[in-house]
Amino acid sequence: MTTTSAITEPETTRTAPTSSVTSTILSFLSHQYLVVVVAVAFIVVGLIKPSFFGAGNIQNILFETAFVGIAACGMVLLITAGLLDLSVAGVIAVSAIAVGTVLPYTNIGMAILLAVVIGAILGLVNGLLVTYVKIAPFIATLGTLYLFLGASFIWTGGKVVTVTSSNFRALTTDSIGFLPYPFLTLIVLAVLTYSLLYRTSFGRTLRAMGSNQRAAELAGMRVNQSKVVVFMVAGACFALAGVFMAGRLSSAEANMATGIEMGVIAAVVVGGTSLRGGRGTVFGTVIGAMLFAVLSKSLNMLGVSSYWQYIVTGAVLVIAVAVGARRRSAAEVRGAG
Amino acid sequence: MPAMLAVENIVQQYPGVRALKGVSLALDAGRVLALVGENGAGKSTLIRILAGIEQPVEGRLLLRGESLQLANSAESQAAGISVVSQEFRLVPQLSIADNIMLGHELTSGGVVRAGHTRARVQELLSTLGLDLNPDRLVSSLTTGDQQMVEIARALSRDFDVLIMDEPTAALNRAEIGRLHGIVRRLAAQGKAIMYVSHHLDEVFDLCDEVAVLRDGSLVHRSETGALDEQALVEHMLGRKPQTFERAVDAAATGKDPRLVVDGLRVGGFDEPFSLSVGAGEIVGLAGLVGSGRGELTRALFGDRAALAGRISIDGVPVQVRSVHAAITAGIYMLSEDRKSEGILPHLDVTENTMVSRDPKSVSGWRRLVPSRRSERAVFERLRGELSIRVPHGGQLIGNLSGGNQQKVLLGRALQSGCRVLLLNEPTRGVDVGAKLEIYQLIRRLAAQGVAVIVSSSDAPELTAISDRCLVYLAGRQTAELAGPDITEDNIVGASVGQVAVGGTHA
Amino acid sequence: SDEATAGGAATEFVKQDPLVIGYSVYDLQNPYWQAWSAGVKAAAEENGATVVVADQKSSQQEQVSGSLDLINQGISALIVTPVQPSALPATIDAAHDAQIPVVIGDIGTAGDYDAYVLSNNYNGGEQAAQYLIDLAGTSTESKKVGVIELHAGSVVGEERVAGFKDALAEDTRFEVVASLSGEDTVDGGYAAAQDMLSANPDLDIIYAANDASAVGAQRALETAGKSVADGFTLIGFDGNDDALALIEDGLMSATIAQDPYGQGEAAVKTALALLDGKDPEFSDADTKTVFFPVTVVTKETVADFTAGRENR
Amino acid sequence: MLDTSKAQLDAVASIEHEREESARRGARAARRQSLLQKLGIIVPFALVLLAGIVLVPSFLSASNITNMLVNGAILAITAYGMTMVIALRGIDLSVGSSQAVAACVVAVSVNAWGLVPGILSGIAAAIVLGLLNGVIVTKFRVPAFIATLATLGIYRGVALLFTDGAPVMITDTAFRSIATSSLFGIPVPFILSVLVGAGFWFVLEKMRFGKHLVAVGGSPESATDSGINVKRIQLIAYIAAGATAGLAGVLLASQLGSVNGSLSTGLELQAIAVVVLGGTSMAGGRGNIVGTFLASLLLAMINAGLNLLNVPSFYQYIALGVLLVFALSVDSAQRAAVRRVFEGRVA
Ligand SMILES: Nc1ncnc2c1ncn2[C@@H]1O[C@H](COP(=O)(O)OP(=O)(O)OP(=O)(O)O)[C@@H](O)[C@H]1O
Ligand SMILES: Nc1ncnc2c1ncn2[C@@H]1O[C@H](COP(=O)(O)OP(=O)(O)OP(=O)(O)O)[C@@H](O)[C@H]1O
Ligand SMILES: O[C@@H]1[C@@H](O)[C@H](O)OC[C@H]1O
Ligand SMILES: [Mg+2]
Ligand SMILES: [Mg+2]
Repeated sequence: MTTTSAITEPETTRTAPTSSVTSTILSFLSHQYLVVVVAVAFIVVGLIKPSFFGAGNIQNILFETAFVGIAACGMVLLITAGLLDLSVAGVIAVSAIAVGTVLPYTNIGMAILLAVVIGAILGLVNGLLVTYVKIAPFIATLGTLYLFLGASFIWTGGKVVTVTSSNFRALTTDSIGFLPYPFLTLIVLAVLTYSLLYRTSFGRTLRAMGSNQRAAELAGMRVNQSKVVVFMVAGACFALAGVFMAGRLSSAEANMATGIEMGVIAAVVVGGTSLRGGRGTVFGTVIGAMLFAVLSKSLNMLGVSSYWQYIVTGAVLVIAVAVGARRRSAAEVRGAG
Repeated sequence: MPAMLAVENIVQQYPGVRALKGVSLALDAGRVLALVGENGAGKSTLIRILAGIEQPVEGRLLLRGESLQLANSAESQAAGISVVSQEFRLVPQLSIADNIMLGHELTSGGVVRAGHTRARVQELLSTLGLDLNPDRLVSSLTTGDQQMVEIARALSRDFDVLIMDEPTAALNRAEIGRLHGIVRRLAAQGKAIMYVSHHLDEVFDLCDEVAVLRDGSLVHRSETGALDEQALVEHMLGRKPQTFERAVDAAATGKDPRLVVDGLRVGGFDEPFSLSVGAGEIVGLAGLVGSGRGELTRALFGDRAALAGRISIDGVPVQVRSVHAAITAGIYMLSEDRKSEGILPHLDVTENTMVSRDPKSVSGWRRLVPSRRSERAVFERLRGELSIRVPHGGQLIGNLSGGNQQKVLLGRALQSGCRVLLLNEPTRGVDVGAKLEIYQLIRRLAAQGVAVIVSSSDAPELTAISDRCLVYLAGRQTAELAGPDITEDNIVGASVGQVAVGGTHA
Repeated sequence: SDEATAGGAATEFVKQDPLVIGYSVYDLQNPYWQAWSAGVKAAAEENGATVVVADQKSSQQEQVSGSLDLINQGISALIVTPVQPSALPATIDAAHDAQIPVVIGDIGTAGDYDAYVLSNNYNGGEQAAQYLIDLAGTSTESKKVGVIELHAGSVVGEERVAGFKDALAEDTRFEVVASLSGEDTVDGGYAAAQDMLSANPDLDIIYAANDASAVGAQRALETAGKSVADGFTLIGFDGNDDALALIEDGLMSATIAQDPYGQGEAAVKTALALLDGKDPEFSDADTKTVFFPVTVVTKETVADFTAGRENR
Repeated sequence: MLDTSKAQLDAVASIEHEREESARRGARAARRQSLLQKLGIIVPFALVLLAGIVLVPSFLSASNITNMLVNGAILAITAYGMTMVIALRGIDLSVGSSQAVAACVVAVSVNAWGLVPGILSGIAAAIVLGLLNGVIVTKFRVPAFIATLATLGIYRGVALLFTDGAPVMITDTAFRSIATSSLFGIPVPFILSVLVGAGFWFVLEKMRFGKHLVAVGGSPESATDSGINVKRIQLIAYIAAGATAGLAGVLLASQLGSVNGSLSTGLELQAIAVVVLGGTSMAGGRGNIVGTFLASLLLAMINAGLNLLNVPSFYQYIALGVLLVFALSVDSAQRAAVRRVFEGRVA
């Protein structure tokens, strides 16, 4: 406060930094909160069932985290921009089948590249439908989900494409220490996603249009263009997840990821990103993915019976978020409709 | 007898901001109290507390001497307090009638009585001089009309205390006159009224008393008669205001035309628009609701389809099929609708100012990956120039006071590096001190050769800054005023259809 | 599969104490698989072993990671009923690294498995067709047939339909006029049958690839005013209790009964044999298969069949 | 300076004229708004209907018409509640599971206590589940998406535990005939869906609750500041969603005569789809019951049509996808056209 601050007593200027620090700490904690939940769950289960701490199980958890997490990196961009994509399972199937089909003829690099390109192209389809045909993302991508699945079934004639290349399987399922490659990939991807969202003007456009599309347009931002691009980026992420899943299943087929979209969106939302757009937490998303993985592994390791697993999973979810919601409620955004 | 409504030692604290530092104030029945102060002084905060929207961290409320707890706005309304808030609380998807009666619908057995409601609303609207169809969706109203509906909404309840937060910010002179009439009548009926405005003439014209907030503290209170505008401004700013004399830039008007609009037809208006603005010239657009000022600027900015006509900049014809096309052609527009077409609530103030930043002003890859340091620096500069009151550049814009939000958006426009700048209601809700600084900035920008169009319902504003002033009436240009002819009376006269005879009027 | 035998021979299995058997099951929402795991539990109990179950919930991911969960908690033997057979190899390798034998239960196989308890789905389809042919006897009148498939991409579903269609193709009296997916569920079967009947009001026969969809189809017949009593033929697949009840009441013609419970028992016995280095008594040694026949159950045979089930 | 000068008097006098001008334009804009909202689904609906009649053999057969009406009706009833929830910016992912619970409870209790108590307890169960959703959303401030995603799992588990995973046959023939019988040749479920739909329409369009619901969905801040009890509105909407899912569950149970814990898996996507197809915006503030009703019938027509044509399941995926996209692209095309007309350009 320059001109006016001449007459304001310094108080405002003093309180500003200190309390803004506390507020940032608060909001930081409210995000960390989920980490605490995951950590506690992990330790408690481990104490009850020591084999839970075994490298095998930890890897198992990290694998699951990676598949959902990698896809969720794409999804968090979309949701931040006020968009949504339900066609995840379709994109994964098509691109994984593509990998499986071409692997015998090309090297792994090319195969993976192809998958990612295909993912981007399918994303392009979604983007065009939403942006220029102006179909609500929910319906447009629900439609393309069916389209892509149908395409996969027809392509494979409903048969399975087995992934024989042991190198490919190694590349997609091996680990450094107890950290599987897909998980390391997730870490890298998450960092990239964060930078894209908060360091680039593209990311700024995404957050702006998620926050107030009308205002973003009038500010001269390339809203339409960015919509299409973000769908393509997301498609590429889904495809990458598909590549790793194909490796783990050593096969690819239309049903390989059915229903995954809910898990992916859930990871994003549980991570603290609002479906209303404007803001996205990438770190939270990764933690969200991890929460679900830890949860499902815990229930199996504790031998919780199938039907009760449905109930416990839901209950834990509600409780975890409910407690978090109380803390976060302060950090609501004013003027956001 | 005790005051109708009183607050004692009210303190309100937001993260990073102490908005109210122990304010005590009383409203008496039958009197109109003006509450004035710089942007961010704490006026709306105090009002949000009286409306039950926020609860203070300290202090207490007294209604007729009885202490009063307000947990939510329902309780405030029940206590007989009715509020016109600065940011409209309208629901775009509902009709005018539904919005006005929202929360106190006329029903029988839960069913809304459409007939009664329409009649009731119709009557309210006509006292405000509005003949809008009550069934119209609010989303289709201009800002001006929305402001009137927001006012009608406050009047539709029965109340003892009426609190109006900048009710006239979006109104033109005729509407203001009518509103004042109503306020006087209500005061005569013994209502206690608090009236917030940055138009000091209103304060002296309408209000019995004036209270001045500065940086969260009450620094002055007296009968309006007891002081003059000069003194009042000094109380508000805590210093002498620098004066802004209108330097009629003879050169500017002479300069060759930068923007030329020829026969631009806009849907809903029978006559096409034609005008030309010279480089470095500031042209004002005046007119009542429905004048088409809004549509004209939107059409020039590619936001509303132009059905026919030519636009050229520096002699080069330009197609403005989209907003982006307009911007690449060197045109930029500031919308009059701060909330729904301006602010990006999830972004901090720095980012909000940078979203339209001129790409040419940053080097190659920095356009893709903006430098936070340079952006922070630029924002700090603007914050000084526009005296934006905000604890730090990382503050979310939604947490700023209305006027400060307006300043941020203006800063955004200044960053656009455009050749033609279209400003709709540029100083809506901005305090007197900052207003002058903003006029200086606009002038400086013009001096750099930018062609500026200022569309405003605030006649004094137009007289203050425009080199030339075009007055519209239902899409027809009724007058072109220049130099000494640019007077409030001429503007108002022409905007209701009398051709101005020189400067000699009333 | 000869490389399977080799690998199988190479691995040394260890029987831990306490003796725990892991069962990774397709989906416990389905009565068929409930019966399967009931069989597994019963047989384990007899042999002083305990069972831990991981439900794949019809998810291929869960199949892999659920199986690993079992391996990761020190089981002695693993039984897997895979949603996706092709996804088995990785699991099997992991098990073998931990010296755990892997028995595949139904559906299909891949990789270096140690035993396969097979319910012959293709043959089941053939038997359904044969049942129709026998039923028709010498009559020459042609019959319209509707087929209700399992969900798109279901391995067993395709075998059951293929076996049925192939066998029926030879007899010119039968014409398959409709073939729709019943999504393995009652409501799916209902919708499919509903629409078949609207499209072909003169339909004579419906063959449903599992009992859930058959039960739905039966209800659709009722609604369309048709019934087995006056000459319509409705065949299911699985031998679930509710289907058997319908057959008893004469509302359904027949079901191709599998023996999920028995398969579960057999899977455990085989696993234990492998652990003890005894002969698993394969029906077919090269493919390491314990072969499980399927039988046609009709109104005539249903009583004995259910009785047979009770006595265990 | 704001003395009532001549100019101002004139201003006040001649302002009426300006108002007419602007009112004219505004009224036109208002018409455009509502037209765009209502029109939505009708055109694709008509097109698909026409295609069905022309291309699909026995599309108009009595049995097929009945099937489409009944299946459409059952989906529509579920979707009514969903329409309300989405209109106030919420979502209910648990409808499928709630419906399963309701269906199972109905089955068991009809067998135990007979028709009426059975039906009542079934719907009651669903209402409780809806209430629980509402409480989690309003009291514990859990985002609707997560809250109902969680209860989607919980309720599914409850349904499976309640039936022990086994199918439940319904013996009561009176109950079994509800969904299959008709009044004056019109299937009972369809009549029900029309009545319930009319009820929801009335509440949304004509009652205070409806206005408040739109306010909460359209602008929560405004709603709260207007003294509306937002949480109460939300609670009621989630209860309604549970109730309609339950009612549909009862009809489903009656239709199938046999139920199990896995019933209606994945129903949430279908329900949301028809709501959005019907023109209710997921951004909240706009609920279109008529649209939901038509969209449900549209989906029923599509599914039946594809089956009647005996389209193999692989290709049904493609066809369904194309038709969904097509339906809404027609919608947006017509929006564009209408907009052009109003902006004075040639359509
Ligand atoms: N939710 C909030 N979080 C943080 N700071 C806030 C919040 N609301 C208001 N403020 C700060 O409190 C101060 C007072 O704001 P207020 O809106 O009362 O000012 P005002 O007097 O109404 O200004 P104007 O004339 O521009 O409307 C401002 O500095 C503003 O930034
Ligand atoms: N996009 C639109 N949709 C619906 N109605 C509109 C639209 N644009 C303008 N109108 C109507 O046309 C009338 C004139 O609008 P215009 O923008 O010209 O007013 P204005 O001169 O800008 O007044 P204000 O100063 O209040 O903004 C308004 O009353 C409004 O109701
Ligand atoms: O019969 C079983 C069927 O019911 C299930 O859906 O898939 C596996 C089959 O063995
Ligand atoms: Mg204010
Ligand atoms: Mg305007």
